[in-house]
Amino acid sequence: MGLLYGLIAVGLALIFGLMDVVNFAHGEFLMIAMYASFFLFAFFAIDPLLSAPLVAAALFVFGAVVYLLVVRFAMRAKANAGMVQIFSTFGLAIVMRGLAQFFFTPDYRSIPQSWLGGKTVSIAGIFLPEPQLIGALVSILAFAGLYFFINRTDFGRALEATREDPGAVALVGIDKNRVFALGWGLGAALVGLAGAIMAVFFYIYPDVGASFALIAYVTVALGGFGSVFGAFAGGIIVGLVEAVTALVLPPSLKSVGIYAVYLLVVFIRPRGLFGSM
Amino acid sequence: MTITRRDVLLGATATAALVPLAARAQTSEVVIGVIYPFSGGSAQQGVDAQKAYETALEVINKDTDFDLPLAKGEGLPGLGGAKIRLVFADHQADPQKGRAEAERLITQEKVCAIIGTYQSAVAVTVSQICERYQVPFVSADNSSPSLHRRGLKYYFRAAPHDEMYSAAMFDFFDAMKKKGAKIETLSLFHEDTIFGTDSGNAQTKIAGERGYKIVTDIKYRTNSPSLSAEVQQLKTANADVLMPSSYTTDGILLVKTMAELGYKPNAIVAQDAGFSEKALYDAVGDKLEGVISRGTFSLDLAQKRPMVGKINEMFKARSGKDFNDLTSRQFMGLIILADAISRAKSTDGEKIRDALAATDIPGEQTIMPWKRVKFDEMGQNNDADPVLLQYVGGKFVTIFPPQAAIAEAIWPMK
Amino acid sequence: MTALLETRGVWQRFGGLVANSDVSISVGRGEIVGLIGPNGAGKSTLFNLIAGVLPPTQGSIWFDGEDVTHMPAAERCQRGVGRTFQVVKSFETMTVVDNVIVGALVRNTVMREARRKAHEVLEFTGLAGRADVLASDLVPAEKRRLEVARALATEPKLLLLDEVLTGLTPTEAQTGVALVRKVRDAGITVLMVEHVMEIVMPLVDRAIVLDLGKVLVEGKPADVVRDPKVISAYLGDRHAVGA
Amino acid sequence: MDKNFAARRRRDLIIAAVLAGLAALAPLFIKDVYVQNILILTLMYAALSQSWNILSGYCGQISLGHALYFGIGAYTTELLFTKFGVLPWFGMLGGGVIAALIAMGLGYPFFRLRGHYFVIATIVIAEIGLLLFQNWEWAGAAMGITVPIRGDSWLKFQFLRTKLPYFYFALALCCLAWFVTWWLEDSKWGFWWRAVKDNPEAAESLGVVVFNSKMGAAAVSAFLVAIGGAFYAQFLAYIDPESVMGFQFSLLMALPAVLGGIGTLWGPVLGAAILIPMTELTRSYIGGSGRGVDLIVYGALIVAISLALPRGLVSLFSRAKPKGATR
Repeated sequence: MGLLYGLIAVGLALIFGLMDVVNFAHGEFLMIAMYASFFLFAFFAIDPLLSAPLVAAALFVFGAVVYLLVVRFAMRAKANAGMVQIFSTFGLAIVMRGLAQFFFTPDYRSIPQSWLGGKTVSIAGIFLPEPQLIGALVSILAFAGLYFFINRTDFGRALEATREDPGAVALVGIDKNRVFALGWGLGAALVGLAGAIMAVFFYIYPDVGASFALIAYVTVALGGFGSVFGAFAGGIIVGLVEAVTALVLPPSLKSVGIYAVYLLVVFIRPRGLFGSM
Repeated sequence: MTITRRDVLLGATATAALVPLAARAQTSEVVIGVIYPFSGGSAQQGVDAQKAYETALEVINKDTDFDLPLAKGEGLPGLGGAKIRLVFADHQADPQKGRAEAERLITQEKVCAIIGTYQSAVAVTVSQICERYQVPFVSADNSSPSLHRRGLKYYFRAAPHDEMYSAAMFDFFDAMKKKGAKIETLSLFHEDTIFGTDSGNAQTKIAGERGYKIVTDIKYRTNSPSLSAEVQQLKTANADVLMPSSYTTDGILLVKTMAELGYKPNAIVAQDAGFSEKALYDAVGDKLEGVISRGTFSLDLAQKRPMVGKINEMFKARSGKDFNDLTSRQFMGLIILADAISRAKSTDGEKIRDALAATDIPGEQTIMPWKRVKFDEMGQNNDADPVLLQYVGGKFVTIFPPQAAIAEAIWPMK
Repeated sequence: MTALLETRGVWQRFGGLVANSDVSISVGRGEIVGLIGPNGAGKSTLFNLIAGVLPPTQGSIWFDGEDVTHMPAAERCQRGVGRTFQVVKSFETMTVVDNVIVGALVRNTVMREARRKAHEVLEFTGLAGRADVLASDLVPAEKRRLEVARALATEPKLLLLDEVLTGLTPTEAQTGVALVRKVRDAGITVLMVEHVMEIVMPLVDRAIVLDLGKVLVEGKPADVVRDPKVISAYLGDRHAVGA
Repeated sequence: MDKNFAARRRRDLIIAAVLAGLAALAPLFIKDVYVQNILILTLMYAALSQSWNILSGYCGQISLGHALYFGIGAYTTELLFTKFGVLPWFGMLGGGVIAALIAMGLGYPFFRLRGHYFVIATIVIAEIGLLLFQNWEWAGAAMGITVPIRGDSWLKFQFLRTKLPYFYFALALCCLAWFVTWWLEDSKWGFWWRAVKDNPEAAESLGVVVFNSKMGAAAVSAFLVAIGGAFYAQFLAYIDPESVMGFQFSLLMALPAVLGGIGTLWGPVLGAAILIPMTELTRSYIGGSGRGVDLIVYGALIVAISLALPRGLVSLFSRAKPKGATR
């Protein structure tokens, strides 16, 4: 579970690291991804595991469009830039929920059967559900891919450079908006991947994003905003803390454990575990 | 997907809500307020409820041949055939909004009674407002036992509450034990809002009285992103019966997580809510073979009372779904309320209240397996017998109490 | 009479890096002292230690006869230390006069008094005409001046100026120099950090040259410029000779 | 000297007095309780947002966890009333004081955090508060607290049907929050806060004890919000953790200020006057369709205003003219 939190969070971390924007519609991106994989399953019987790349691609486009339509303008705000970002993405989240309810109806959906659903592997007496195992695997692959991507490819370097000095990059002939749009696309695609995996064992309805959004923010902040590795580590920590707290405290308080760990970490390290800025 | 048909219906009601003046101009019309969550996390329940009330409306306003109060003939005979009009309002699961909408319905839309609300917390504030304005409130589908114990004069609930439901579950356990089943330990699993807390408290109390041992009592955060840790605890405890009180979302996640972690309890006896939702069974039906849920409604009744099947067909035409425990209560709630208004021969709140208090409808004239509908001084109908239903072969069969049962319980579930 | 400001054997280490080692300087009342040195000499660090941004690793700082080594910046300001920032830090969403009022509030709790004081200081610094402009709308030279005005409004005994003259056009620099003199004439001691010697030398009464975290030379500007150690330090700076 | 400034302050005060006077007369013409209900909520959110604005707008410490103080105000009042029979008026003050103390206690660790780390910490702490109350049996846990109503009483601040006392209380609270802001704006604290928001380091060098400034803002802000919470609890006569401490309250306190103009004197009032009626009306008249259209309209409006008018709606009124302390 921790790795999945990490995967959900990493898109957020990427977008933040790239341009200091916290996307408050992140949970809704996840919701859209889950619907996408649900409909691919329901109409074309494509197993979520197979459709994951499709969903990721769709979300890539979606993320880029959102950037071009909304976030681009939010970043241009001359006053109260932080506020504008928070509330424009927040408003966007509400619109997305409304649209989902409008088009998809508020019915609860779920993918009843998939190759993975409900299978369990038992390793040394510990039961590991297969979807989550695969989810973890995909997460690790995605992290490795992303790491490679940012550090080893031209585009990754362009992202990095744009983040450091947009002005200079413009001189070299890189279009800042294009890079940022691609960054948003990439961030959204990662959420898409997470959504496709989540769809296997989670229910889907317009408000589903809300369950994950806060956890995702905490995960990113715990690891340190802007750090991809931090999001990965944050995810694992959140997963572990959740499991441990549920044993010690009444389960209804298990999120308290996560929140407390977050507070503890930032009190000691105000920039999160791996925050560089 | 059945968007088109719904669109038309929803569009129609939306317009109706927008033009109250034009509608009010019509003669002899009785307006009733319906307060549900139409947006937000539980919007689905609101939308389903709307269909149930529209079905009831059709039965009342049109001439139908059912053995229900008001079915025959058009409209309300007591008010010269006046038609009922429903005004829907959205409370978004927020007690404040519920209260504001109730007040708006009473003062602006001039409703003579209000029915609702799904969420118990909203029922608290809505019923308070109704009390203040002396307008009857029919609590169609709230099951929190504390609701009718607040000394309200204008509060009425025809359906059972969670203590009655829980008592029925334990009656069932007692009966099964006599037949030799081993039922000693219980695991409670309930969510942390008012519904789950109430249900958990009721179950804990009765279990103590009747000598059952609760080995785990897990209260979990509603809409949690993960229930793995909780299910692990349930699995470790491995009680004879798992008793969940969960809404649909958590129910789906619970069942899926149980499957993933390889936990198969001997029996699941659920406190309705999520476990009476079609969506839950659509999602994980195959894993729920043999699950038992409490309820007040059963389609099996159609075998004895054919009208149940016919009305269910009417509802299905609108919603694409069978009646479930919630929608049937909603349907019945409006029928009972309309009957009282007709007998009151008035839209005056106090007269309707008195008529409601005097209600005495025999069980045969409902679509429920109840003995009758008769309210006590707190507005609770104590003759609404709950039933236990078991999910077998893709549908629910009634297994308890014996007089309503059509099949023997399959125990353990697998 | 004791010096207004004194540092006694001050060390500052950042991890393995020694930014200041055993720095002891003093600034007398009514002086204009220039703190100069090549890049990386530890000027800014020393400046921040004096202003109270952080406490030194070792050694003590005395102001007006009092040990202020561990006193936070705000309190030092109340004792009479005013400062500017190398990178200007105006309150961008506030008007020029409001910026200055913030400083004036240290000694005037009554708003009316603080406001009067602020206008006085604006007059003094030649910003009176820009009082109602947003700080973000000022040109860079004006922002520098606003920094000085803000610090002056706190009625300091010692004014710390961090490269206020760097990066200005010659005309602007001249105005700046005149302002510093005016400040001193008003009885305020000035300690100014500058990187470029040429600008400060004519202005200061005394110069202290830092190099590699240590005090290299201290004396009259005319002597300091001619000192071979200073010349080699600056040359060394230019030719990147390793130490 | 600086006549413009003094005139502007006086003008603001006069406008406020006129508006308050008009508002006080409103119930003479508006008899519809539903509309009155909207007015009460509008006034309440204006007051809350004004209070939130002190910490987040003026002092720049963006809090999305003010629901905590709202809930504490509500719970303190009702727990004292239902368990110990303490009159709500005292409970209200008690709640305010407790909230202020908690805000200051939290300030110690919190104010070291910057930017998003701070924002998330505030969300998280309110969430923790919600979970604790949700599980606190003595305080009613999820069942909440129902306030017994036994007829109209000023002493117990409860009224069966009439909304007027609630209306006037909300109006008074709104005026109080406005006046406190107005007064603080041209005070040492007001200047300190704005300095801290713009540049804490520079503020520190000018003798502003940044930490204390933030604490002061947090305490005032929390106190006023808690009074609002206590009012809401009395008004609703029923509270449960979700409905007085949920995240939506933190948001609803911030939104009017953001839409109207954050860190401005008039922003919260203006924002609330537009936002609250709009949300109520969209829900009442199109929310019943169950299709989420109200959400789409509501969300789109937030996006549009925050993008088009980053300084908020007040910027429409004051056309880029140079402004003094009152902005």
